[in-house]
Amino acid sequence: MNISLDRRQFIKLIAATGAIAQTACSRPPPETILPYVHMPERMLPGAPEYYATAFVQHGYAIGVLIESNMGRPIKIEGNPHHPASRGATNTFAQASILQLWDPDRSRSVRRDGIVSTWSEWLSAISSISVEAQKNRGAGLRILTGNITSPTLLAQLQQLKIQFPNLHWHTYEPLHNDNASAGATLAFGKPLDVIYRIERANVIVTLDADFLSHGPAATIYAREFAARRRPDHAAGMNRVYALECSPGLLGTVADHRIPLSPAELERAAWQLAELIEGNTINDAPNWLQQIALDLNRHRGESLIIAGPRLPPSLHALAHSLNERLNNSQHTIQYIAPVVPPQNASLQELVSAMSDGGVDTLFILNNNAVYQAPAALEFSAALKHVRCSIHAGFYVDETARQCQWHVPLAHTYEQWSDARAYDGTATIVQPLIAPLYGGTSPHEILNRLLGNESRSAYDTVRAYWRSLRSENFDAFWQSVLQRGVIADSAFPSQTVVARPVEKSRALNDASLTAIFAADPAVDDGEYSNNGWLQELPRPLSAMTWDNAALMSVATARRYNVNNGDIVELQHNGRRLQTPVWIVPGHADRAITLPLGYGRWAAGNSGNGVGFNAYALRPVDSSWFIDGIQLRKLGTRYSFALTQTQTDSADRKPVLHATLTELRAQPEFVRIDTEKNSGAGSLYPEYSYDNYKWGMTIDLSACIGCNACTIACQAENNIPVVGKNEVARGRHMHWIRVDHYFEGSKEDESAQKNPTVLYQPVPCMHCERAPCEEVCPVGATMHDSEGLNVQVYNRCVGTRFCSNNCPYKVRRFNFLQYADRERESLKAQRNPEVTVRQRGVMEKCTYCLQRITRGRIEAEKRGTPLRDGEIVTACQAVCPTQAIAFGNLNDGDSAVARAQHSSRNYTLLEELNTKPRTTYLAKISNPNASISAQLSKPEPRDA
Amino acid sequence: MNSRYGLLAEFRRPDELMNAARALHAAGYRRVHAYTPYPVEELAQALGYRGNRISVFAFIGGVVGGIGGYFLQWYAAVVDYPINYGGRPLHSWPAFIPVTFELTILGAALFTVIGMLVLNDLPRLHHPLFSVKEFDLASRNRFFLCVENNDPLFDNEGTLTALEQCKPCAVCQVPL
Amino acid sequence: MPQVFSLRRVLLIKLGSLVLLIVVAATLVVMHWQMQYPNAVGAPVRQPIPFSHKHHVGDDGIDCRYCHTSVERGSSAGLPSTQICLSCHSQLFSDANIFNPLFSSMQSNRSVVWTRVHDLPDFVYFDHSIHVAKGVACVECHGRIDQMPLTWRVASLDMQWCLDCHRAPQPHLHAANEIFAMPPPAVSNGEQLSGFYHLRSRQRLTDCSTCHR
Amino acid sequence: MLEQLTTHARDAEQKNKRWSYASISDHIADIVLRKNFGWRWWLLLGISSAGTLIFFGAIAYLFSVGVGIWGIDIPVAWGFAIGNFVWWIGIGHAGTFISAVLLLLRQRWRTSINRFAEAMTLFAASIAGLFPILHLGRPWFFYWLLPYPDVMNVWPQWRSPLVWDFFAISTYITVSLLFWYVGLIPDLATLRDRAHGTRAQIIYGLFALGWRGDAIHWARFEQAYLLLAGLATPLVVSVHSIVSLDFAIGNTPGYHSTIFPPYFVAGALFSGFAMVLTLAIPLRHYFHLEQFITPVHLNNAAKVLLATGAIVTYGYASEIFMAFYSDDPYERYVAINRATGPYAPVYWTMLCCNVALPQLLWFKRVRHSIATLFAISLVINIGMWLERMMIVITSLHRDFLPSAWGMFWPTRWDWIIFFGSVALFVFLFLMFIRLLPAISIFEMRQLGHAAESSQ
Repeated sequence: MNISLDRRQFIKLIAATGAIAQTACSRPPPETILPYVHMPERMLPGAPEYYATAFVQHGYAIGVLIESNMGRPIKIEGNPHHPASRGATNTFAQASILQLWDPDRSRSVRRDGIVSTWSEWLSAISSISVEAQKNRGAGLRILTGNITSPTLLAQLQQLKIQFPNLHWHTYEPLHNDNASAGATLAFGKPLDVIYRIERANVIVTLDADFLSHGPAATIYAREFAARRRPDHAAGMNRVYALECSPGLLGTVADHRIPLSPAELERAAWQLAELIEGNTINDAPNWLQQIALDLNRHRGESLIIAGPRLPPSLHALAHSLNERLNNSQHTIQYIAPVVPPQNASLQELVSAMSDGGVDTLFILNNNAVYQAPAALEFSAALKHVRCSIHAGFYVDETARQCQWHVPLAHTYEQWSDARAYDGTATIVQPLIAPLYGGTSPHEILNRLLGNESRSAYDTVRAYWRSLRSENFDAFWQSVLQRGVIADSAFPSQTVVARPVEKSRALNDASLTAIFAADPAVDDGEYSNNGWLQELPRPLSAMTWDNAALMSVATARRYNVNNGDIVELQHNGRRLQTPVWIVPGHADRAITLPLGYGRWAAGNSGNGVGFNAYALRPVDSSWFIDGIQLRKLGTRYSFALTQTQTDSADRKPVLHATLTELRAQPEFVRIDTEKNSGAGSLYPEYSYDNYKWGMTIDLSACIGCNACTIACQAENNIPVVGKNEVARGRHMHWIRVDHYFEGSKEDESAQKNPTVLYQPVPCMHCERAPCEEVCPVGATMHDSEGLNVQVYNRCVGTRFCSNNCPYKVRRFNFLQYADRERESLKAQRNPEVTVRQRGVMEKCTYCLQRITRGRIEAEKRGTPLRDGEIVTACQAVCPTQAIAFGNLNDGDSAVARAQHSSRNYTLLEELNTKPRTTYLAKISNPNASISAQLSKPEPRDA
Repeated sequence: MNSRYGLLAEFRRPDELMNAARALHAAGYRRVHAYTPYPVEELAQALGYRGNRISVFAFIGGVVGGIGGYFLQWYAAVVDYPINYGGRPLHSWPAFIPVTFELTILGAALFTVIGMLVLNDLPRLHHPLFSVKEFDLASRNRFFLCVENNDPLFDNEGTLTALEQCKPCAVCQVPL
Repeated sequence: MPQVFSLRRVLLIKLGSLVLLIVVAATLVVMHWQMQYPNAVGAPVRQPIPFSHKHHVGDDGIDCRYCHTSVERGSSAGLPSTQICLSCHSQLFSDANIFNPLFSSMQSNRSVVWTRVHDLPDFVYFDHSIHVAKGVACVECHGRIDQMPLTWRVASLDMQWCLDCHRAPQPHLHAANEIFAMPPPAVSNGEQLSGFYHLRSRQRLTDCSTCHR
Repeated sequence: MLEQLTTHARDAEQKNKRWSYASISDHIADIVLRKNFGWRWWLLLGISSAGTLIFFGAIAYLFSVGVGIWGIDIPVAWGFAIGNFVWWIGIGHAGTFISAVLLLLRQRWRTSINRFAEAMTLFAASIAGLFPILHLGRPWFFYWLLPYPDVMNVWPQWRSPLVWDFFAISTYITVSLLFWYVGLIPDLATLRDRAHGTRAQIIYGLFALGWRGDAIHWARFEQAYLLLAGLATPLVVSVHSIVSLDFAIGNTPGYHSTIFPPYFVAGALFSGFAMVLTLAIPLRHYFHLEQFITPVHLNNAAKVLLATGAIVTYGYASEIFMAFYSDDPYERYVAINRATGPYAPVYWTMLCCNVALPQLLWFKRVRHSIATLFAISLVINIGMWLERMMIVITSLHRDFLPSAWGMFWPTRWDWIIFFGSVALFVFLFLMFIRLLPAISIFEMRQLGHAAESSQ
């Protein structure tokens, strides 16, 4: 490596043994340089380049720009031109870069579990193809997940034409079937819904957390947050969240009503009645108020039904939006982006067990793990003569199949994909496949008999067929822009027919709700250390899932956090630890999917419990009448935040809109007693640049995207569950959450106000950390950055003790992986990889500032506002983070810090932070009491 | 020419030694040394020892340590590499005091001990007196008086009788 | 009692302590040597091809940028690709077998493995382009490269050396058109130049964050 | 109190009168020079050296793996290492206090205990000095705390209390060493002259520097010794004050308090004298030094314990008072949290050990019952250790932002290294009493002479 490292090792040796004389033997070996043989065009060694492509999740695309340094993709940024991104991304997109470099990815073709060769595989598939040509695809079936790729769909279409007897099944554990069924109920045909959140003044959600789930979550979050800012031209929106299982939306909504599924269904129908103007005597006050509010905002309100709800409620939502004259204003309908599926998993399983399947292609799908246990997919799979799995990992399904073929990662292959609104993007490779691997396009090509047609040719050919005239120009532009212009689906004008009332859900003593996990989604990301270590919202839990339940439910079953319980539902059992979430609906428990995997990889194996074990055959979202038994054994979680009570210290200042109007300067009330505290120290002048950051707590939805973006940008190591449990997680920016209301307050426990607060380094001008460092490893630079010099740090940890915000992180052990090559290659070469024993912390992305400054110096003009964007700022879906030069009066951050909502954390300590906060403003309905009383179900 | 270091008289009690010392000093002997198992008050003075140069050493040491220490900090923090640590002034003199103080003490202490050794011209492992058989009692319970050869007044018989008059329990030659 | 320390013993003891001193000193010297660079200042570094800057720069007068293509734009000056070398040497001296590594590289499409002459620790982020843009001539760090038959290091490259210039850059500045001259004429108007290049304050130039991240 | 002490000192001398210079020298010197040292000593030595080996083994492991083997985390980034450091350095205060301050105060009774008290100081301080280095994340760079001209051109950061520590501790160790060694020179001469084997003669002789007991040397010796005492006195006070600043300078609630310096110094003497008793009682019993270390000494030491204990108690009280009087929510919370939080047991045990039990020392009977004294001294040692941990850990684990609150649980390595350091201390002390006179011989002679001439 480098000199100093050897020096360190050398001196370490002395320190360890004290045998000075003996160790003096050899100097560090000389380093080598390997220049290119053929220098690529316009390539600048060491300078990052950005390529537009797409991150594909459940088939849907989010347009991204991937930063590549010396040919190594290292960081994901959102594509500003892409409708599903507009520059932001979600946690999964950020972590996908680690998935690309994951050393556990599949590296070779396998036959019956034994490493085989590509040539063998090719001969195998060609014989399959020949076979299929003969019997026109009889006994040949394909299982995939959602597919939006126009090229792939075209190829499948082609297959069906060539092989009429072929069957194509799709399975998504986090399916949206209810919604499309609901649309069919309402409109007679399946349709996708696009919400115009930013246009809505009143939003009522029925178990719909549109901030965290769905292909448009990122963009919805942005539109939502825009209307959460009191200074928005159209004013603040008001959100009523009726939810069965706590999600991000509920925590930032103005009114949050936890309801069990059955209660929610009843409330929905009652709401319908009330909107009609009928009076219901047993309807709770809040419901009547919501109805009034909705009627008051006809054409500018919005009712959203969540994917878990039965079709009837989706249909109801459609008709209510119709009734409220919202359609085409706040809601639009387009043809389904994922074409209605041909056949379901259940049909496949029955076909397999009848022996009706000779050959099964499983393309990028892990049905063996993700299918409901009740379906007994793997048992049925044994009846298939020839099963072929193509995927990134040798996962559960790969191990059950006869053939496993490694797929190249999305960032290693040519393809295309559509976004939630139909906008298509060309997926282009950033790097040659690290571990070999083919693509679904090529597999289908081989099946179709046109042997060696590459994915690249296939994708190009498809688009050429659409845009023949000057195709190459078109191709260049779409590759550069990352979006295919006006490929979005046109909005359709449809009329929802009214639906007759029906009950789909029945009251139960305990209902289980299946949920997508905020960290590992449906299990696809189980092996991703960044995501596993990302604190789950509302629990700050890492490396685990748990049965989430309300305080009351826990009391009813006399269980506490960490108690292991056994859940039982017609014969199937599941053992899981309990976690209590204040504000969870009573009579319901949430079971996050995606854990308890046994073939995920080193990081993901055996983490958490597998909720698919309880899922019913039709993969429905609710099961009622579940039995819960306390086993008496305990389980310990690894949390990044153990204290959720702010202990009356008011770290998050907040007020309602009316309070703000009455007293714009309200943040001063809490701080005036200490603000302007005098100081004996001289004022240092920062006359060139003066970096600062402001975080708008009204906009923050607690999604943790900033945390993981920072981790990706700054080479922050993963430490594992045990270290997290010891309080040694390394995140430079953490998202604190507080449950407002004391432990005693019953109603507060039932439904507390949740406050989020992202906490990066405050870059205090009077930094307490700097004063106490004995070796001066942390100091201020002339632009006011609180700098941490890793190579000077000796690790006294005094700075952390003296940091009132506790934002410093310490390498207690050698956390950064020094062995595995692929992980080394993934790291950002612009950021030092920290050694064991040094302190680290947020640097305001110093590497980005430096690069920007150097460029500005070279071109001779000062940096413009927005030219330097920190990783957390770039990723934030709600644009809650402003960063820039405080000396530039009209920079975004300077303007933000002049806002009346601007305040500094722990101002009384007079540390003069550069990072400040804008107080959180909510817009509750005055005529609903703060603590909502929820209706007691009739038949409970 | 002379292979003798001096004459050594041995006493049982400190006061006898004291008298002997006073007598010889009065008689004008100047190169007389007394050896005792513990410090006997006034004895050194009786043999003409004056002054307290060690405290001068200590003082110099203290001054060097103190001024040196403060200068070191000032130079490092203000002149050589001025860095803004937590918005504190470069010359934060109150923070410089502890180190200055410690270095003052350190300097003074070191100089004191060094001074003591230098003035006593120690270490001196080899010394003619150690050749005298009984001299090991000097560190136990006997008190010795030695008139050295190179004393101007020294002459064998005269000095011997002078010592005898002090009633030592023994007198012996100290070879070189 | 007999002397415990005969004069001989005393002598031995003195010699002994002297030896002890020497051992300690030696250890320190060894430690210091340990921490040294792999290749010493002024010592030519062995390379797969005995490349002579003296010949290329001194005799032929080839501009630095012809081979070190990214020196003005990128953080790294860039080492010439095999292609660039062959752009001349496919004709010139192409029969000399010292070029075998070059040809085999072109055939096998494998890089020529050169040995580093200037190696900074990984936690130091040096950027060629900004130094060149601010008037620091090649010669300031690389010395009279045009007189080096084999390449060696002229600068210690330790932090002190960097700081010397960052604290008082004026004497090391050169007119924009003389950056790549070998050697550039001596500078008299350093003050003017630092104004011309808009050099930042000494404070800015010696900030830790200027080189470390 | 002083008159009292002197009178006690006088009847101590009454006892000593029966001793002649010769017998004093012989008795003390022979302890060291005798061939066989008895199986108890060997047994203890065996145990302690085993412990010492484990200690160094643990350190090797620590250096090769990292401080992560301890229970420390964020927010509690300091744990046992710093606690042990403060505890040891505290113990290391009694010695110099006894030799220096009591010398200046002309407390003659100090004579028979100062030598081994100084040795204790030296060992404790050195072990203490070890811990700040052990606790570094990258201990092999500890020398960066020193100002020296280097190619990096960077200096220590002088505003950091850790730098002050570095100078304070090293100065303290150096001065204590000088003080101790200077006092030893005449006794080393005695050993040189009384030793039989040539090897012993040479070794003792080397360190005796050829001391001959020249009257003039004695005069300078006494001047130097007095000067050192004068220098050591402010030093003793400064060292633990500076150690206390490691905490008081910080803004952490529970650290940030002006009472710390006096409160720490008192605490140091408290634990120091406790340790003196813990060592003196077995020592006198085992080597039949009852004549030299008399009940009077123990009695006086006990009184010092009582006095310093009172100051420490005042420290606790004032902390609590200030927490509420200052109306600082964070300070107030720390006070409450200490008494009722997860670490409450530590807090209350500490109060029992340091406040409640020592009150027994008001009774003369307790002060004169050797066994009880020994027991109490042990309890106080434990109590003071708990106090250090209480200060270091409970203040950190819940500071300003509740979201960042955490816990500290010691790992087995925390314990191994702590007990290892105790073993090392015992080992060093055993070697000391084996090789050097545990009581200052020449001063005892002098005392005898003084007593004589006082007739």
